[in-house]
Amino acid sequence: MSGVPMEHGLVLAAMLFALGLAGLMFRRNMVFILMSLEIMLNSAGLAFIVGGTAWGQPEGQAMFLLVITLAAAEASVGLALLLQLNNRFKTLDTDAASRMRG
Amino acid sequence: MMLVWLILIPFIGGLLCWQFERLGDTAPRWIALGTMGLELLLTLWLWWGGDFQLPEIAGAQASQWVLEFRAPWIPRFGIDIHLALDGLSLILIALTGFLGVLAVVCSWKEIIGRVGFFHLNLLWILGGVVGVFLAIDLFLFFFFWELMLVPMYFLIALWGHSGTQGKTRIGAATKFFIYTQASGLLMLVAILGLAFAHHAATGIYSFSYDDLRNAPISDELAMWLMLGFFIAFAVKLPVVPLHGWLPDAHAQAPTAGSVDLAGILLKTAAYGMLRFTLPLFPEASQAFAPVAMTLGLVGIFYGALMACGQQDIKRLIAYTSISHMGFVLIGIYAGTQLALQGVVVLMVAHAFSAAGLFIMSGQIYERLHTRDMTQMGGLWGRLGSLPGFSLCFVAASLGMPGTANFIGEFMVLFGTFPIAPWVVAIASVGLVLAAIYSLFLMQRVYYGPAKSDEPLEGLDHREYVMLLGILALVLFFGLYPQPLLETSGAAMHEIQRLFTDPALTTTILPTGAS
Amino acid sequence: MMELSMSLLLPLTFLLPLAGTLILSLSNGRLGECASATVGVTSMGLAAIVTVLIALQYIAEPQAYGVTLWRWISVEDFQPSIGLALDGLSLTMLGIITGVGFLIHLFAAWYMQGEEGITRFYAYMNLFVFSMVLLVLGDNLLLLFFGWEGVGLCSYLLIGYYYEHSANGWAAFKAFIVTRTGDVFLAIGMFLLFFELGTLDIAEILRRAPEVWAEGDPTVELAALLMLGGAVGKSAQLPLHTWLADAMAGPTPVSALIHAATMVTAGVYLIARMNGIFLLAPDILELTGIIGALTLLMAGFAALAQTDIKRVLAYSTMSQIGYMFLALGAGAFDAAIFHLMTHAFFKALLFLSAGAVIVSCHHEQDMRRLGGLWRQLPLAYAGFIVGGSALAALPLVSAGFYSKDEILWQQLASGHGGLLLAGMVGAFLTSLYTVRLIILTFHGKPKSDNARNAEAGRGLVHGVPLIVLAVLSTFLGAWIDPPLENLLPAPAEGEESWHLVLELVAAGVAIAGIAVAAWLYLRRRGWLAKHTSMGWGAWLWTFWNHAWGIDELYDRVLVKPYRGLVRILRRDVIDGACNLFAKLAWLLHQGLSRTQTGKLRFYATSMVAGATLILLALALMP
Amino acid sequence: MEVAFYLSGLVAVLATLGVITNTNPVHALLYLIVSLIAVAIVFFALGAPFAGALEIIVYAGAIMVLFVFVVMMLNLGESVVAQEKAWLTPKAWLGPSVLAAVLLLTLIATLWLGDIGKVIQGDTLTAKEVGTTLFGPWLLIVELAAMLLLAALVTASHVGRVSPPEKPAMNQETGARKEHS
Repeated sequence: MSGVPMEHGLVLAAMLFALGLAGLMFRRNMVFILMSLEIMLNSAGLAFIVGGTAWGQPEGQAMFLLVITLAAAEASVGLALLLQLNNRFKTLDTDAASRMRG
Repeated sequence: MMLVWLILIPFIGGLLCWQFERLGDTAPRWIALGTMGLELLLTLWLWWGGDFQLPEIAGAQASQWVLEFRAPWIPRFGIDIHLALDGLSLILIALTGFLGVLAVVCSWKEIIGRVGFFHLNLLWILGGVVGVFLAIDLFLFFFFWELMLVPMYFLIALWGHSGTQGKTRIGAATKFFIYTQASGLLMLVAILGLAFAHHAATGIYSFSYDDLRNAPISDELAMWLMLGFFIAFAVKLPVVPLHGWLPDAHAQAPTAGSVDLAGILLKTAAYGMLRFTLPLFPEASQAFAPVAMTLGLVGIFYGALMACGQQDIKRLIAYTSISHMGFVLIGIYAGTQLALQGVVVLMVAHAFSAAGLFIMSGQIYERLHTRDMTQMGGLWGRLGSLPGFSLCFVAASLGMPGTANFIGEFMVLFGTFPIAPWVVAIASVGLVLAAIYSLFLMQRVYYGPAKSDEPLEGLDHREYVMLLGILALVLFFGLYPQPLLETSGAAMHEIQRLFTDPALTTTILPTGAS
Repeated sequence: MMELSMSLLLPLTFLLPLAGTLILSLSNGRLGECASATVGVTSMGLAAIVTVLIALQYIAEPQAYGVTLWRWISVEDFQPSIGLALDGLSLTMLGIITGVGFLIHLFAAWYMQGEEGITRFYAYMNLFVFSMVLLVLGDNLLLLFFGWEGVGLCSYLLIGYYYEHSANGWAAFKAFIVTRTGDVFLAIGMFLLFFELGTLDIAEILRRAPEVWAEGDPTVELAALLMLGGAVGKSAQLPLHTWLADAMAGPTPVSALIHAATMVTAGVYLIARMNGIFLLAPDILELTGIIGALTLLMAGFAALAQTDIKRVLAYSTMSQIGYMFLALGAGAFDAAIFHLMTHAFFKALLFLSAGAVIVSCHHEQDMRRLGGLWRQLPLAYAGFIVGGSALAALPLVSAGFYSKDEILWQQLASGHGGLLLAGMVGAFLTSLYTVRLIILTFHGKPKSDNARNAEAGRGLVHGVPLIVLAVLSTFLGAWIDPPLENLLPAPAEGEESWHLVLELVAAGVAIAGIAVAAWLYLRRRGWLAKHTSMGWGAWLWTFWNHAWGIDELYDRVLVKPYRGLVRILRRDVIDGACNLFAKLAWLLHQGLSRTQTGKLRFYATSMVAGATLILLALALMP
Repeated sequence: MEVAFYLSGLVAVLATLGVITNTNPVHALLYLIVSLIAVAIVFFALGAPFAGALEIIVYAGAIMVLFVFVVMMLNLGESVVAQEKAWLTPKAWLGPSVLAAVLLLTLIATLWLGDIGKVIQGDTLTAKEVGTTLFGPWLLIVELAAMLLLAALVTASHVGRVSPPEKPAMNQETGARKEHS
């Protein structure tokens, strides 16, 4: 078996990223938006790993570690905001908080 | 060193007036009057002392300046405080001094609120204008050019009258500022373009007039740079498409503001053309002359047509100055010695007649508290000797012989005839229109049935002396304009020699008698 | 010594009226009615005396005198100076201006009694005489133009003297604008002459012109045409004549001085003075004759159908100046100036008598309400009779006969048959309307109480001018032959026998005219009234009353479009165009602010769209 | 090694699809966890055991548990499902999905055209090497990552504090707004 060509890995990451992106765009519920965000972050991590292993460099995985820390930090702050959103606007719909209209 | 003092006096005077406001309202007025009086005396003393005959045997580059002052400012870019005085700038500085005195005297009773700050603004405008007339370094010229706008903005915005038909004075002041600022930036681009072109050719940065004058630039670039300068001066002149700011600024400005605005600020534009646009880009200006003359003609007719349709007296006078400046534009781009001398006389004459008319409208406003001509009418017998004076100024504005306007206009027309006979023929039809709008003013304000016969007080001593002074000057230069002609003769010859340099073969216009 | 005194006397002629004006205007209101009248009249009197002294000296040794006061402007070769030149022609004009002017000023003292603003009146009158003297004595065209415009301004001020009624103001406005259009033609002519000949000095121009141009050269034709335009504007000839009738809104002495004796003759003086140029342009001279003929016929018919005394006299002035243009057209410059002089006398007399009638009848000017005044106002009646006879060129006894006959003879001598015929018809019309004027005003029954209790003016100030002018209007006036020897080009010669025949024919026409008019207006007034009130007669009468409708034509063709244009542009259309940029910026702002919806998803989508676009661009970039 | 890769890749994509299209938040969450685990398997397949472990422990374990807590705390019951159905109109998801598809195509196109030609043989990169790089040249970055986590901790604790119901901030606003209008 000749191994997995790098493009396939990257294509997989791209597909995951695109799906996360689509999820982010057409969802109004804050929870789903955060989930899609996680997916996108994860696909980015995947891309790093594929790159790292393809070139045989450990930096890929080191970078993945950072992606994970970022994802963790982002998720926690996101969820905290979600709680506030729910508390103030009594709903999880992001469109409700649109007082910054032009 | 004298030139630096000429600029500093108004600035210092302005600061003094501002500080002495605490001593009550009259102190700043006397200080302002004293400052401008000193400035005028200094200039007249210079005029008396200096001889203005250009040494005819100007061999190499005999310095054409009568007085010069040079001090390094930003050596890195070759910018230095380079002030120089010649016949043309001397006349205009004397004019600035005189109109400064007039502006202070005519706003003696009119300005009551924040008198100190008003006089600060007034004197700083005059300081900026004197700076413009003296600066020979292009960067310094631009510096003063921008400096004189800001106080004018405050003058209109803070002490202006309420607007007619809803145009507020803030709107007018902002419009004035945007127009002049935008065009000023165009000029800055042109100056920098010129400096860089010079640097590219000679490797040294320099903004001085003489270096940039013989900077080798391609014709096509010269045309663009010339346009940059021309548009900046065309806005201030004002030339018709870009004239929108003048009527609004005049209608809302206080009398002193209008006197300054019409008297001097318009002349800075004409001075700029004579000093910078023509000598710096002779071939481009030559090629541009037919367009400029057509713009002048459009200005004359459009100004006249607009003036006849106005209700507000100050707007009418504003449009008349647009029409007069059309003649100036034609004279400048005719390029003959006679036309250029005519331009100088016309500038001075228009300054006096416009100042006179504005002071008159200010005095009518003080008595009738309105500028709307439909409410005036039949004022002839009710205002003492003011109608007599305004008749003389109206005669001056329609170019009645015996007044300096006639001398200026006819010298311009005589000078332009060899260059462009058709332009002169059409421009002289403008003389009829000048008669129409001037007599319109007399007809609507002074003749006709009196609206009410409650007595209005005549001219008090201050106003009488002021108007008599202006009238005397208008008539003196109308009958004996020789002092003006001799002083500006050398400067104009310099410009005329450049403009119709025999070396320039590609002249579009058949330059007949020089 | 003679030279010195002349160089002193000449400037005095215009300095005196100027001094009068300055005194009156700077006194602003402190001078009473009588004081200002005395100042005004004495300044004119002194000027008249100075003119007499100058005349005596000139007759002693008739040669051209010149004095240059100072160089007005000197730029390269443009060197006009304030210089006065006296020769026979300008002496004659000077004599008329100061002589007749003085008499009119005297009469005005009586006429303007009780009017407010007498100081202003005399200040303007003196200023007018000052400008007219400068016009006549100026040795270069620029100074002539100075006087030319000054005269126009003063006529504006004096016509608009009664400024309370805005109609008078607008009449003055119209007069100034129409004359100003004429001045513009003159100005362009001056530019052309200076450009071609390099000088503005009149003597110099006349000397250089033949060298530079051959006869009939298009440039000299153009210059002559432009100067003719200026003359036509000022002398109220056909194209630019509409202002003279309305100029009667001013006080009558003003009409006498300005619109009879002096200003309107400025055009004739200009053409006579620049005869050298006109001789080089023969068909322009021809055109002058034709304009004169057309104007005299048009004005003659118009005068027949006027009801206001002063308008009749205004149209008669227009037609008499038409005669002068006729003379100039035939190259008879002497005859034109001679007629100018006699016309000044009898027309001033007629206007002053009219003034006397108007004041006596409490400012009643309409002939339909006057009548039967010859018993109450004997002096005015005498003035009208003598003036009218001179105007109608009553043979042998009146001055008008000699001068008009000379003009008609010159037409015959120079072979202008058509113009001669026009002159004859004109003469007939003139006598017709003159007799009509006298009969309607003085004979028949007084038709209004104003006319009934008219009290005659008394006092020397009222009487002397009328008597002096009456004397000058008779054959005694014709004896004063103006000192024009070998100054102006010689007129054409015809054999003497024809001259005698022409004189008889002209006399016959005049007498016939008078007889027909007397018969019509004394006997057949009913027939006349019937005919002018129905059908084509009424239409013709109103057509002539409105001076052939030219004024309405100008109004519709020029004035209305101008006012329309002004109204369209009132709101500063071009400035509006510049304001469009401001509106554009505002619209852009409006559009962009709509993109801030506040919805998170919208922002996310726009970000993604942006990213995709960039990626696409990168991918597709070659 | 390839089979594991392709298989788990497929599972990951399907699970993500499930996440996006699902209306019930809890089901979506579970799909998400499945997707994360599938990705972890991919990591193992590619020979990055350390990353795979991390993924499972931190990502799937900690973050997803966090999500579950929050979803449970807000007890998003059936009402949310109904609401989601209402919001998921075709008009809502058609536009974004087209956009995402275009983005995907461009990415794939650029990948496909670029001839990278690298092939992953599957030889593992041990945690030791990753550790040496982490605490070797990347020491500073690791410290920063720690700082980031600390900051996130502080923010989350402050922002997440649900203020007691009796003084809800909302009517203060509405009160304030009443005066304004």
